[in-house]
Order: sequence, then C-alpha cells, then structure tokens
Amino acid sequence: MKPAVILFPGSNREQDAVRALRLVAGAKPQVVWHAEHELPPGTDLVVLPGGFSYGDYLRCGAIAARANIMEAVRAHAARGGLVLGICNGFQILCEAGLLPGVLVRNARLRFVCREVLLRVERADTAFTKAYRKSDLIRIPVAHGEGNYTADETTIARLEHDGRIAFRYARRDGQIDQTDGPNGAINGIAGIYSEKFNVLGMMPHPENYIEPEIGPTDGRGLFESLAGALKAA
Amino acid sequence: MTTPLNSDRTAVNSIPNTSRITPELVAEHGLKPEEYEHFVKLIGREPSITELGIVSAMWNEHCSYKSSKVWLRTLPTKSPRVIQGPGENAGVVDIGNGLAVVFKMESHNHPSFIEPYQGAGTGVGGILRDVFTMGARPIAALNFLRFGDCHNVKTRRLLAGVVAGIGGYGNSFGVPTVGGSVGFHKRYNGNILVNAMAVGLARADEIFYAAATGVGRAIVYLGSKTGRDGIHGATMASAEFGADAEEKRPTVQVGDPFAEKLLLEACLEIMKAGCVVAIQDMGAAGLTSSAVEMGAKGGLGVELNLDAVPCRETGMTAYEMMLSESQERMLMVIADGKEDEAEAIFRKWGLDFAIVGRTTDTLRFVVKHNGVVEADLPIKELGDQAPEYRRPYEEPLPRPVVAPEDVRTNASVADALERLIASPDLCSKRWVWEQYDHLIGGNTVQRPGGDAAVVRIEDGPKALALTTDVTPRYCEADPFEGGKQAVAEAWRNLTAVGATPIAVTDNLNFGNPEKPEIMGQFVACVKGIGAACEALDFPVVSGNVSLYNETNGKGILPTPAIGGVGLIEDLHKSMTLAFKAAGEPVLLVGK
Amino acid sequence: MKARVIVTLKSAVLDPQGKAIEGALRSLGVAGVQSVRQGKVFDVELAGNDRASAEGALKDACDKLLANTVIETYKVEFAE
Amino acid sequence: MKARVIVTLKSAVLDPQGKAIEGALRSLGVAGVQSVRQGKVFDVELAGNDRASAEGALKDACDKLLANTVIETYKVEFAE
Ligand SMILES: Nc1ncnc2c1ncn2[C@@H]1O[C@H](COP(=O)(O)OP(=O)(O)O)[C@@H](O)[C@H]1O
Repeated sequence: MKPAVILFPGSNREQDAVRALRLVAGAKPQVVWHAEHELPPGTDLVVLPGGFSYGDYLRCGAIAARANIMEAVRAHAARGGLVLGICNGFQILCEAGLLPGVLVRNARLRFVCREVLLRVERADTAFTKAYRKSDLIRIPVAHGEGNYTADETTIARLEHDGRIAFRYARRDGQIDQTDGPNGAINGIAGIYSEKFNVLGMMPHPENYIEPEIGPTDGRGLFESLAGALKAA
Repeated sequence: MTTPLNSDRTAVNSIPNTSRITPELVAEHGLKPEEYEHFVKLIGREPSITELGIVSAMWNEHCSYKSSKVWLRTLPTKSPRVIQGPGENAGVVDIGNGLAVVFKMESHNHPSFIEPYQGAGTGVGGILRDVFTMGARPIAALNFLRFGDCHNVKTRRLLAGVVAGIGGYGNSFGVPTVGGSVGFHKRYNGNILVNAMAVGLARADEIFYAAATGVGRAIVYLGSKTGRDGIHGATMASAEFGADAEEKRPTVQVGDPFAEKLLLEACLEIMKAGCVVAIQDMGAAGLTSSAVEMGAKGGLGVELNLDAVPCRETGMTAYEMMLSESQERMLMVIADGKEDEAEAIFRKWGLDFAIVGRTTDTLRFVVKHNGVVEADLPIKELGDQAPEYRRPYEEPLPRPVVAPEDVRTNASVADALERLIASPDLCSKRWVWEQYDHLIGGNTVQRPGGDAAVVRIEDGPKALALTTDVTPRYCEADPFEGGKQAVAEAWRNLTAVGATPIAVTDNLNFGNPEKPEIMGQFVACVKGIGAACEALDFPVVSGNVSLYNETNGKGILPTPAIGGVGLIEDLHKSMTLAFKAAGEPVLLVGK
Repeated sequence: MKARVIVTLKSAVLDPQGKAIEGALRSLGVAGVQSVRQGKVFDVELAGNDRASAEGALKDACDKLLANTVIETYKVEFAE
Repeated sequence: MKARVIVTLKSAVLDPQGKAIEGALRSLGVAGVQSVRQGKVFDVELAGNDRASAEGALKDACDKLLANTVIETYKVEFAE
C-alpha cells in the first residue's frame, strides 16, 4: 500500500490521517505538498485530509480544489485509483468536481464537534469491506460546513446508484432527520463516485482508531483500504 | 538592506516635531505628568512624537505591569522542573524524556466586548503565538470566560460571538480546545472576561528565547503585513492625522488563523534549520515592544529601518508602524549567514519576510524612516526602567461567614437540585465546547466535561492534565482565601484525573488598581495564590494581568483565573468522573 | 419592497478572505486583478411601500445586527 | 478600474443564514422584515481601463472560483 496524503496550506489533520494509515494499515504514507504536479510513483491511495485549506475563505475547499496537485489527483481517480477525502478533503472533492454536490453551512450555523452514529450503507467497496452493511459505527464530526446538498436529480441518482457511503443515524438505525449534526439531505455523511473509487465523508474515522483515546470504529475504514490494496 | 551600524554612541540632540508635545498629548498617551518627566530626564530632551508613542506603549499597564510587578514578584516560580518562569513569552516546564511543556494564559477582555468574534479569535491567536515563538507546537487550548447577567440580550450576543470566535480561530489553526470555564454575573455586564490559554510541546533543549545575541545580526520581520490596526492615542491621532482617522484606525484587529497556521509551520521549520538566534512575537504594541524586549533582554542596541517593513496600507508614518497591533507577525534575529535559507522557507509558506534592522552594540533603540531618525532612545531604560508603583491599598475585610442554619429556605432537596442543575453557572457547557474542535490531533484522552482535560503526549503513555479555575464570588467575599481556593481547586481537578500537578499560569482580572479597595483585592488574591502555590509546590511559570476592568465605574468581581497543568506518567492509569458500575460504594474524601 | 444591504469591511481593516482570493485568482491566471475585498450582501424583502420608513428599518437592522460599525460600513440600496 | 461582483444563492437553494437573520431581526423588533437572503460581494480592483476585457476577466474569475454554480449565481457591476 502506497498512500499519499496531500498537504494544502491550512490543512491540519494530515498527521491524524498519517497516524491512522501507519497504525491501522501498516503503511508509510508520503506527505505531498499541494504545489507539486505529480504524485509519488506507485501511489495507490490519495488522501485529502481535514483542515481549513486556505482558511476555508471564499467557500470551504474552493481554493484548494484549484491547486496544482489536483490535476494529478484527477488523473489518478480517472485511472480508477482510490481517493479518500475526509471533511475538508470531501469539500475539496466536491469543489473539484470529483464528487457531485456541495457542502454548505451547518443548518444550525455553528461549528459542531461531537461523536455521531453512522450507518454503513454498503460493505462491498474498497473503503468498507471490513464493516457489515447497516453496521452502526461511532465516529466524531468536527466541521462548520458539512451540510451536504445537491439538486434533486443528483440526489436521486446517488440514491438510485447506491452511492451513499454513510448516513447519520439514530440508535435504532433509522436516518437521523431531525437531530443530525448538520442538516445534510437524507442524512448523507459520505458519498462515492460513480466507480466507487472516490469516497468523500465529513466524519473523522482517523480520530477513532486507538482504544487509549476512545472508540475504535474508525479502524474498519483503514483496514478495508489495506485489504483492498493488498489484494490488488 | 545594508544599514550601517550605529557607531556613534551619543544620542541625537533633538528630533524635530511637527506638532508640540503638550500636556494634553502626554495625557492622551496614558502617561502621568511625573512619568513623562521621568522619561524626559532619562533621554535629556523633549521626545519626538514617535518616541512618545513608543514610551507610552512600553510603559502602559499592559506592557510594564507597573501596578502589579511588586506583588507578582512574591509568587513562587521555581521547582526542579521549571526551565523558564515568568518573563518570557510563556513558561517552560520539564516533563521528562527530553520534552518540555510550554504554556501561558492571556486576556482579550476589552476587544472581545467591542467585537466578540474577532476579539476572542485574536486573543486565541496571540496566546498561540506566545507558545510557538518558544519553539513549541501547540497541542491544546483552553479558555476562561465570564459574561454578564445571562438574561440580557447583549450577554447572549456576546457569548455566541466569543464562543464562535474562539472556535473559528482555534479550529482553523488546528489546535484542540479541550477545556475552560464559563460563568455569568451582572458585575461583568459591561466588561466580559475572555482569557485564553495555550499549551505546547517542545524539546527541552530546543527552547527559543527573546534575548538577542551578537552584534550586527539581521533582525527579520515575518508574517502578515502591517496595517493601522489597534493604534492607541486615538484623540491625538485624529488631530494629527486628519478627519478620517476613525476610519483609518479600527481599534479591533481582524484575525487570520490561516496566516497564523502558516506562520507556525514556517517558524518551526526555520527553527529546526538552525536559523534562529532570538524570536519574539509582535503582540500588543507590536514592533515597539518586540524590538525593545529583544534588545533590552540581550543587552544590545537595535536599529530599525522602517522603509523595509511590509505594509498593507500606504503612507503609514513611523508612529503608526511602531504602534500597529496587526496580528500574525513575528520579529526574529537570524543566525549569521542563514538569511537566505530562512527567507526561502518563509516564501514557500507564502509569508512576508523582510530584514528590517540590525543588532548594535550601542544599547540604543534607533528607528529610521525615509532616511530620518524618528526615535533614538536608551533601550535598557525603555525596557527595564518603566515606572513601578506600590499603589496604596486597603486591607479587604472578609465578609462574615454564613452559617448554614442561618439560611432559610423552604425548597425541597429535589427542587434545590433542579435549580442548581438549571443554573447557568452549573449547567452543562456542551453548547460551548461542541463548537470547539476538541479532538483534532487524535490525542484527547479526556474531553471537555470532566474535572480536567487529558491530552496524550506524542505516542504516550505520558499525558498532560489541564484545567482553568477560580470562583470569583469567593474572591469577592475573602480575596486571600479566594486566591488560595482557586489554586487548590485547580490542584484538585488535576489530581482527580490522576495527574501530578506541576505548574500554573494565571490571568489576574481586576478593576481599577488606582482605587485602594481594588488594589487591596488584588494584593490579597496574589498573597492567597502565593501561599497556596508555596504550600503545594505548584510554581507559577507564566501569567497575565488585566486591570481596569469596570462596569459603570464599578469593578468586576475579582477574578484571578488559574490555569493548572499536571503530568500523568501513564495515561492508562488516569481516571474519569463517570460512575463505572452499579452497586459500588461511593466514598467522600475530606471533611 | 425589495432592498439590498451591502456590508463591507472598513478600508483599513484586514480582509484575510479577500487576500486569499486575490492570491488564488492570480495563480489561476485571471488577468489584471490588483486587489479583492470581500463583503456581505443581504437581500431583504420588506412590507409596505414607503421607502423612507423602509430605509429607517434597514438602518436600524444594520446598526443592531447586520454590521458591526467598529470594523464595517454598510449601504442600503433599493431596487427600482 | 473598480468592479463589484455579487454572488447570491440560487432561489431554490435553502439559505439557513438568511433565515436566522430574519428571525433575529424580528426578535430585535425591526419593523416589516419579510425575508432575508444572504450573499457575498467582492470589490475588485483591476488593471487597465477597458470595460469589455475587465468584464471578461471577471466572468472568468466567477466561473473558475468566485461562484459555485451548483448553488450560486453571480452578477458583475462597474462603478461609474
Ligand atoms: N469555555 C470552555 N471551553 C471549553 N470547555 C469548557 C468551557 N467551559 C467549560 N468547559 C468544560 O466544561 C466542563 C465543566 O465546566 P465548569 O462548569 O467550569 O466545571 P468545573 O466547575 O467542574 O470546573 C469542564 O470540563 C470544562 O473544561
């Protein structure tokens, strides 16, 4: 497994991502500066980490989406390479057009940092094989703009194609319509690209991997990636 | 730039002023007549307007601690662990394994009242800079907040703005905000308290200090550009600089957490590359206090060439540049021959970098602009010989102790409990700390909501415990006991999570020290804090004093906030406050 | 009645957003951009048809909430 | 040359910020406010004096960066 973690000015969870890839997937991630034009040779997973790239000024992720390295990320995705965008990374993927829709301000207009329950919508992708379908996992969110929205046709297509990766759920497994952290449409917490090789998600699995710190439900995502890339 | 060294050691005889230095002008700069006379005697002539601005910045309460210094000196500041006590940007304490914890607390009360979001945000920015200037990467932030009566609409707006501002800055910068305190009382109606604390981690043998060394070394300006932010002497300024002065001089700065994050990374990189001899952040009184402190502490002169200062606005005068409080800026002395390497690192991060001066052997602080000497002052006197007061104070009379049997109530225990839980001071503060990213970094072992926050150090098993405490109404009732109690509470909160308390920082928020009863509160609180710290072997390694906090002429409750830091050797042995199982005995310790 | 309120930072106040956008436009090769300052616009729908009283209400809104005059200035415009 | 770009949310897109402001204005007793929508304004300083080429550059800026056309629309105005 050869992951590359992209560092934009203002990224701030890149070390959290590196630690998760190291501890859970046994990888030695390379940190790649946004101004580069190429990914390190052999890169098989690109991670866009959390943070406030360019201060999230203008719109979250908007300026980072136009960075040099994004051309290489686009090409990598087009070849079927795996891309994981977490939080700001998800916002960047949407702004770059690698995923549809957009993340706008939380419905309550406040930043929110708390643990949420996520329902795993499918367990047959490179990102989720270590989970079971409909598993409820505990993962924290930490964002001010995680309210996923898109036009009706886009949402309908995402739903129809099974491209919702995770939804904010209640304890009984139902979608959290009222009390979700951010008001996202249909409780959407993460989505896949058409070929299921690009995943964008608001919650932070990389912060829930060590028993010393808290729950470890985030490990499954990195274990899945390790498995998928070993098999490949 | 090739400014020649200031080789002639005699001061200039005079620097022409366009407008006269009148007593009114002196007063508008916050200098008492006797302070001004003292200054004139020191320099042997009438000061220039720029010099007046410089001395007013250096000798104001905030920079010089002139009312509090004599009392602060009574606090215990040493222990075998203490590497650096008060006097630097932050305190430094050894935590073993070659590591040190670097921390400090600072107030941003007034700006937060005027513009809560930006005021609180720049408060966080300032304290983070204090910590990373010393070579430490910030690993946690806390905040201590007091607001007025919570039924006021104004209070709600202030609370919402301050909390959003703290989150807006800390979350974007990328430090977990793991704890703090929020309280309400009508005595804060017109003067809220916003105290921010930052905690960083550094290698114990790679701490950076403000004292400059070496003659002829480059003094470098780093970070964001200089604008007319927060310049003091407003009334004078409007006379001197035209009618649009109000528009030109916002008294509140806008923070740029993004620039600060870049500044952090660039500073740590440049330090690692061995480029830095001395470093000081430009906080209040920006360029003035940073340059003077670097020189005064290092026993060197400083010559600045303001033509090289990166400015955001055109036509800035020397006076304005020296007093600007623009945020996200630093001053550094660069190691010989390392200028290019340092510059390359800063450019990579997209930050300004300019050589704005040199160290000299003259012990004078010389400021040049457009080829003209605008200031030429003795640097030691400016830095170290600020006036110091032993202000008159009244010994506070502790309020009589209230006996439980004298308190009449017909509330049932259940009703009383309900009222307690519902009171704004005691209710859950989740609404507040959910707006702070308290998990970033992946090291937050205990989150807000417990007795103290616990943050893992690197990959463990060590961890730090962090808390901020004081109960202002105790300090009002009996300042000495209240001061003691604040320290004891911080100590208990740390021990309750299994930590050994190692040191404290403080933020002493009081009213007008020129009133003997307020000064009396201050003195007694400091004595109480000192007594408790002494008894507990809990040294004070950094802190901040905020005076003149008043609402309609009446002082706030005396509020000496204590920030406590404890060390946990093995985080697996730390404790949380939740009951773990049914049927277990509950013990009460103490009487 | 429709009105538009434009709130901008006073000219001497630092505008970190504008600065970041300026840099981004330059690096995207948009020609000739010298400076960018960002502000807010509020499109407000008001009851009634009396321009003067609407203007009063909006000034009130700005002073109370929409702008912090310590760092911002505002302007009220009416659609024809 | 000075220009102003105004970016607003498409009318079908929900504007929670505008809603919140609307509510706040009502509770502050500002009279007659029926609805509020919030947008952004960019005051741009451009080199040169050619209005047509400036307009081109700004359209470019909007399409490339200033507006997200999934949810927003924009308008370019020139100062007289
Ligand atoms: N401003 C704040 N920022 C972050 N955490 C806070 C803040 N205020 C309170 N908390 C957290 O909420 C919990 C309870 O706070 P407080 O009521 O002051 O408790 P205590 O009296 O036990 O110190 C603590 O864990 C504290 O860290």
